[in-house]
Amino acid sequence: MDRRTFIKLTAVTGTTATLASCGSPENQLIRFIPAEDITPGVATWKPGVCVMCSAGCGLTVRVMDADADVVRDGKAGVVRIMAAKKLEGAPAHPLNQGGLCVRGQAAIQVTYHPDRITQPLKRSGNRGEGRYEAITWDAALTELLGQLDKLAAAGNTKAVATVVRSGFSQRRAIIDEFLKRFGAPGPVVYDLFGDDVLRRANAMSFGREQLPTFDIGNSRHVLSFGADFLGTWNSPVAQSAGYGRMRQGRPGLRGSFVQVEARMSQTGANADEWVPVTPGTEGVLALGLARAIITANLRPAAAAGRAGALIDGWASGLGSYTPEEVQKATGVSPQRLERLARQFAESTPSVAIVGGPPLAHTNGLFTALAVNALNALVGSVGQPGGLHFTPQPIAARPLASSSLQALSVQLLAGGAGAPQVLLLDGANPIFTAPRAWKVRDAFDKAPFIVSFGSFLDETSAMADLILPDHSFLESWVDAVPESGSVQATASVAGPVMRPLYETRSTPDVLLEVGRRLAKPLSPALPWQTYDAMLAASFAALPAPAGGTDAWTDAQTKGVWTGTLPASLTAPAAAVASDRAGTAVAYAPAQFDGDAGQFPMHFLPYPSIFYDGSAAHLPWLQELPDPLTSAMWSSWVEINTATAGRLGIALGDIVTITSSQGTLQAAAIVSPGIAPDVVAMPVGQGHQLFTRYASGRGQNPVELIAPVTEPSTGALAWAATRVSIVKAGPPDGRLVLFAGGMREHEETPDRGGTWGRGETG
Amino acid sequence: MPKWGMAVDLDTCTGCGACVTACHAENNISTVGPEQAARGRAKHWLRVERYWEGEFPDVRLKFRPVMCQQCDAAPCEPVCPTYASHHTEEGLNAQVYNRCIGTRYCANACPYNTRFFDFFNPAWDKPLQLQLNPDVSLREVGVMEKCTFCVQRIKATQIQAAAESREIKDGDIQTACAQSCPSKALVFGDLSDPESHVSRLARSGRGSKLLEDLGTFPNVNYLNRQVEA
Amino acid sequence: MKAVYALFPNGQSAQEGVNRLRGAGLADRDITILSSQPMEDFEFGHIDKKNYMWWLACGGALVGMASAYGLTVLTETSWPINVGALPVYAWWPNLIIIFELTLLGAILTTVVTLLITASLPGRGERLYDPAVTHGQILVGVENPASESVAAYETALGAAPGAVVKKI
Amino acid sequence: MSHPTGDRMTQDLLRPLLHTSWRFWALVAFFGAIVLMGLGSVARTMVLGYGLTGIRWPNYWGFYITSFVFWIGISHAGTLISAILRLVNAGWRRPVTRCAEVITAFALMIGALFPIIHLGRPWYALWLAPYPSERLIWPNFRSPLVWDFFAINTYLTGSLLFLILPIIPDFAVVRDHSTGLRHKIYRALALGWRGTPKQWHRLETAMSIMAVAIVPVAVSVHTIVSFDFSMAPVPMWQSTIFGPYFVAGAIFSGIGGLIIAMAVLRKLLHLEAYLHPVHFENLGKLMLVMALLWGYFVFNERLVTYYGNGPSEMAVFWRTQRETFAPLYYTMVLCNFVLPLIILGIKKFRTITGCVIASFGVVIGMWLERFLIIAPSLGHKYLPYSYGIYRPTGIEIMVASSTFAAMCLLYVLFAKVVPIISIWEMKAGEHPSPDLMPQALEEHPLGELHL
Amino acid sequence: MWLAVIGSVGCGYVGYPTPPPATALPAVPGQSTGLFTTAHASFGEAATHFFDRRAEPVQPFDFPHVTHVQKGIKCTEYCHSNVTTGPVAGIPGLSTCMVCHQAIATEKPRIQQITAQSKTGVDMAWKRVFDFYPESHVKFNHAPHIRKNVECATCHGNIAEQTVAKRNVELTMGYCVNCHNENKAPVDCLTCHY
Repeated sequence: MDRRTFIKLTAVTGTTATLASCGSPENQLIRFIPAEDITPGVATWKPGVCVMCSAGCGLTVRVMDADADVVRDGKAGVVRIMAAKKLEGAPAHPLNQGGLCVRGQAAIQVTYHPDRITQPLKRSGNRGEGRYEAITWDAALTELLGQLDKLAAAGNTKAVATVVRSGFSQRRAIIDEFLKRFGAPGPVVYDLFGDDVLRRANAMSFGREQLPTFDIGNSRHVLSFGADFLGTWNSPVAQSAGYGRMRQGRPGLRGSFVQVEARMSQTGANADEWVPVTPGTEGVLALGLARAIITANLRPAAAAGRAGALIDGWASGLGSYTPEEVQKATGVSPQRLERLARQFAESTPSVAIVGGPPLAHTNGLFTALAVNALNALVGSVGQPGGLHFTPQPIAARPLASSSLQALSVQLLAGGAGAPQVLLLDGANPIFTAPRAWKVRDAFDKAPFIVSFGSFLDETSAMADLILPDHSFLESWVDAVPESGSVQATASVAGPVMRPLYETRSTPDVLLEVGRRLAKPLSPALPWQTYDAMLAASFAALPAPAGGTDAWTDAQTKGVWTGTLPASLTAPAAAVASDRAGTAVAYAPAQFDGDAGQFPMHFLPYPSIFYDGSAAHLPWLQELPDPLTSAMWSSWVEINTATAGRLGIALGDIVTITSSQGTLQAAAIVSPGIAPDVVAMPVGQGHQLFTRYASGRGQNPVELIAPVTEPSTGALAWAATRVSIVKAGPPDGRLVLFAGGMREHEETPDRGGTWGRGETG
Repeated sequence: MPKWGMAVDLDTCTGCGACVTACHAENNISTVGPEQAARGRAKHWLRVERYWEGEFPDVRLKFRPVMCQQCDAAPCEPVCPTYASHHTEEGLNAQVYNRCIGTRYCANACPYNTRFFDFFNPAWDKPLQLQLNPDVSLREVGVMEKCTFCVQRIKATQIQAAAESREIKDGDIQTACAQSCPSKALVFGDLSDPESHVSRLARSGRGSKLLEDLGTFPNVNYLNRQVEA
Repeated sequence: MKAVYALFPNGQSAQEGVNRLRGAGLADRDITILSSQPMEDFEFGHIDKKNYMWWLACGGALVGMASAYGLTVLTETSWPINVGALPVYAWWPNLIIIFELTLLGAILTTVVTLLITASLPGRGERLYDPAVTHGQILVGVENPASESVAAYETALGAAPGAVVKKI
Repeated sequence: MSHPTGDRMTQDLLRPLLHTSWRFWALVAFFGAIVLMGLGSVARTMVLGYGLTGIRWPNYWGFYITSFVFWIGISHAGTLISAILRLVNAGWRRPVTRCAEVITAFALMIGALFPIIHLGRPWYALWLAPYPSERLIWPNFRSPLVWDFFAINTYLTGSLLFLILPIIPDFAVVRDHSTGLRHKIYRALALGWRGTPKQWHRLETAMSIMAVAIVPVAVSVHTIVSFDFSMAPVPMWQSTIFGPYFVAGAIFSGIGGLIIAMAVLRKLLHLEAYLHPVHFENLGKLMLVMALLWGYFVFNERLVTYYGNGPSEMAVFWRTQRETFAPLYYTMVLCNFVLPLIILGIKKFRTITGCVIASFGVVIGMWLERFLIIAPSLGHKYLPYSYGIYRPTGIEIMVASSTFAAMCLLYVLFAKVVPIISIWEMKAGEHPSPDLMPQALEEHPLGELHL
Repeated sequence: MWLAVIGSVGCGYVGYPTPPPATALPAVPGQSTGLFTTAHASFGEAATHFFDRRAEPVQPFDFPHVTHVQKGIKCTEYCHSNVTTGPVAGIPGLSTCMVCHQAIATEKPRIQQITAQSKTGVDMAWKRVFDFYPESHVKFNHAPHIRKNVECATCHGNIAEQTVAKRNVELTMGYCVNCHNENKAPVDCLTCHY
């Protein structure tokens, strides 16, 4: 809110605003008869499911009465509703066990967001411009049906493309089923920080093509390669809960934790030992450790089994990973390597975690396999305190999906083969995909785009038709967590409040479309509604101990958890035959841009906005970043020494250039980053994403080169080189909450340096 | 008569900031926007302080959640000319908004800087106000506000317990921050009950208090981070 | 009213006028002396010097002290509120209040006594002549007994530079 | 220039009251405009919110409290000095006392406004006063702000009476020299003063009693103002030296203000015959003494902090010595110590002009001193994460500077309705003629100030 | 002090640098606008609140409390039942009225009037009679008082004999505190203000 707003709203000092249960005596608006019977001032608690990321944590939602502004047949007035007031972690949920992360806490602002789309919209301006006019649901559905029927009539049902976010749920299953039965290809799952590399690696090492679950709570030693597992990666709340137990949950036993990464993440900040390594060489370090363990006869090489066999030279004792070689590559001294190896092998149960930047290199798969082998070597796979795989119900096997890059190519190619109808659900690829993929131009070529999103962002603003979904608090919602719990888990919850607006639950919309298609789906979708579908899928699950049946129990608890009968469990992934047997060797990571022109490694990392999909929530915008305490802004992190060399001080404006483009942002000088690395949080820099995020900060994705990990085609988002120069003095675009950076002055006689990094 | 207190385990705190957002959600703390935030008006009753130690590559980071320490000898109380800031029998450092005339003296006296002033009337873009918690009053312009140990939760539970004529068990009352903490680094409870979780933590060897030497007698115990031998 | 008085250019002659009036059998309290400044250098300037204002001021101070003590004690004990672990009735801070109100008491009493004893604001019609503030010194008798008026006139007129007036 | 006789005196001193030139209206208009702007700014903040000022977390006091302390300090010029001079019966005080006491009265009024202006909710300022209400709740007598309330009230009441009582005879003078409406007004004001020996005695006794009473009050007031700071556990605030430090500083800045005021009056009202170089010289010497005292206190404060080397204290210390506030800090030292020492220490410079220059320096320096006590400490309290630098905004600068205009305005108006030099006291004291002055000085370096 | 200011400007001291504002967006149809703020609407309102003046509430419909009480309906029975369970007594909406009145006394014209209105979906715009201005930050909870058998009349006066409720008890802080003192109830500020 700018100053003018403040002046406006502080027209007269004092206070009149009153909350629902106090009732405002001056309220002259019409009061409509409430649709539900309401006990004012008394809170009730209902289960919910968090949809902010793919983890699928369980919620307990506090519901209380509130006065909502409504317009009924032309008359503006207020009506008393039961409104969600606060989201808390569900204590009984196996994942988050009562806790909830920042994004989960702030998720409630999604429902009440002032810029939420309240009704079906038809594009009236140019694509991406964001100008729309309101239409009725009938008109909207007719339009969509028209498009689909046209394709069906032309027998070109393949020309429907869908883009969705990662994460699995029955909701997603409905989309998949709809597409399959319509005859369209499976949806494109795009997620900037996607973990396809790790899934593939796990498939090869352990036969499970999914993210691992870490039993950190029972580990004695955790060795993490770049994984921000306490912040944003995988299932952060579950992992944080485990971390808490690992540290202080067991009397007399405190687990230790070593983090290997080039830029200190929020997770790394908690490590007992922080090991900076050259980007792209984490795998080398892992194998260096493995070799040290084997040569010290702490573990037999064979113990690694299949995971080891995948590594080139494993059987022959990893000759090329001698401490000296490792030091050359990674910069970790032999002594330290030795110590880390002993620590890892001796303080069992220990577990190695890999994720994030190390896998975002051209050799990501190798790194993942190396760490897997390390885990296998110390026998932490499937053991308490080790690495597990959450059993997945059969239903949770997503359709094979093509890549976003491919889709973009098809669209740009145009012609008959190109998709004619594009369905968007949740994903914002235009913001999160590298420029070089030309996603915007591609979408611009798509004849007809439908978005089911609740907000106008860079991508949904391309849509010709917007069919807004309910908020996750207004509709049925479910999630099938891929990881985070040793036992199979499925979260589900009914609506906790009535829809505020003229929105419709997307699964229900698809089911209705399916029913109304001229050429019916074959076979037709068996369910009338989303909740019917949920009921059916949960009914199949075994009833929990003491519960009547899985469905009713799940509805009251908000979660089903237990052991899956073999009939329902998805079998181990058949490893891609082309790779089976063939061992993977280390190849130095390839970086875009030549080292002379672009001397620095560019490290975009997920911020508290994750990949930017949460940047529209004011609470998150004003939440001081854990490491920098920055609010409402984006910044560039640079090593103290490097900054000194380049004459860059806190808040200075710097220009960063990569082969893809250039951007300017404020610099934050930090001791917690390697001298040859420049880091920047992803999430800000939206051109169009509600009043809170639009035009705020810079989007580092625009600098990312279209380098991919060859075997999976996943974007290697950490494989870009950049140059950095000072562009000017601080201009106030960097807003910091904190004053000082250090609690104690290291050198008392130089008292003059107290309070370095003053705000303002 | 209970004596409310808190324990903060710096060894399990991961600095994620969930507690901060939970506090905003529970206590109707308004967001002030970038303009005001740049002028140092952002309100965070609970903040996670972070301090760098050492230089690259031997660098460490320290997180420390700081909320109102509910001091027994609170410097903010005697300086208030109108009793807006005073001590309750339950050991809470109360801030009575309607009595506050905005001298801001209490904030100066507070060594922890956990008191925040409302520079403007708070505002919410409709319909964000539907989220506001009716159990917590909205602070208008010109008053001081600060962490209350979620007194509304304490009151609600006490009244409920009285209605059901039962004793309040340890853990019945949780502040929003303690409730939300993923790694359970924050523990709230009754210090007058020697068996309560918080009391047991307070007695642990790692316990210390923030700026203890100022003689404020805080009721928040910080359990120091254990460093590898 | 009736009055007979003379205006003198300076202190000496005024003193002489006063003395002669005394000679004419008038008591000091019946002689009106008006000057535009205190006349410390002359005997007549010391008439009515004696007063008890200091004692009254002290009394006022005591009253102020007592009321301050009462105020603090009563208000703080009527609704005891604990702040910063200070005693409900804290001596040190309250001494400040007591000190201030004590001196306020003294000051106010002084002013009141001044106004009363110096009969300010003046009531009724009294003998006065604007020439006084022009530097003349007025010595005279208010409402003299008619038979002795002549005597006073001569007495006043005898002093050098005296201008005798009568109303 | 010969020694003015009683009548000439009356004429000279009444001239400003009886004849009004266009200059008067020009001044009133000029200062009035600035004051109105200041009031406008205050109203604006009250309506829109305190956020228009520059204060921020954690630095919650700024220009307003600085101005408060500054003006309360200036107020120590008058009553205190004139009271002391009365008690020691320094004859040279006679032309000085009233313009001094006027400064006190107005400076106090202005200063006392600030605690109200700076409130977040000024409309509740009444809650500082002890009055029975249905809420059954009273002010907290343990709060320094309530001490302020009582101290300032006592001081203001005392000073006003101290100023007004000796004016009564002068009102009588004006009464007898004026006609028409003015005559009626002054007759009312003169309370029927006649000038009997009794009245003179009572008046002088009253004045001596009040002189005795007002001195401790004056000292207590600024001590209590210093308590506003030293009672809070803030680095470099919690110091036992603050009481005397503040009092000394107050008198210091007070004399500065007084000298400036006298010089201006002397020029504007052509009072050369009454305000002689000796008065400025004597006050100048007083100020020199205070400058040395001030330097002594600052040295104490700084040295103890520096030697003690407490982390939080040092944080603030370095703020002022080397960092953000260093420019202001050294300006202060220059204005408060170096400048007065050079100008007032060297006899050649101790002229009226010299004294005035030094006084301006002191006034500026003392304003800075107050600011440098407040801003650096509040911005650097203990936990470095919560450090923050205060930056004033236009509104605060406007308000703070408008108070100076307010002072001038009130002074101009006062000089228009009251003889700015006490006529009767001038007459009462044997006024030494200028040509005798030098010798007198040779013998008694401090003129007639028998200390 | 001017030197102070100039000096300040000199070292870039006055005023804060401001971050760039967010870009303006095209309006999307159907999105709610406006701000919810604690600011007073007008000076008049501010003044009335400051002096705690209350206009006599004008009800849309003369609800006869007395008739219902005479019918033997307790205050806390149907209409204000929330008091027993929760903090808020609540003013019953039309739906509550219709619970009984779709059957009872349907022939009466006024009953027919409310029946008609209830069909429009617009509720009675009741004005609160007993309330605190937000400035007072009072968190009053009925339930404990009911449990301690405090008569409704203690704070709400003889509404049982009134038709339209009148505010004939001034709920000042003194009123509450005295009662609390007499009954040994807590007088801790946080009892009511938080």
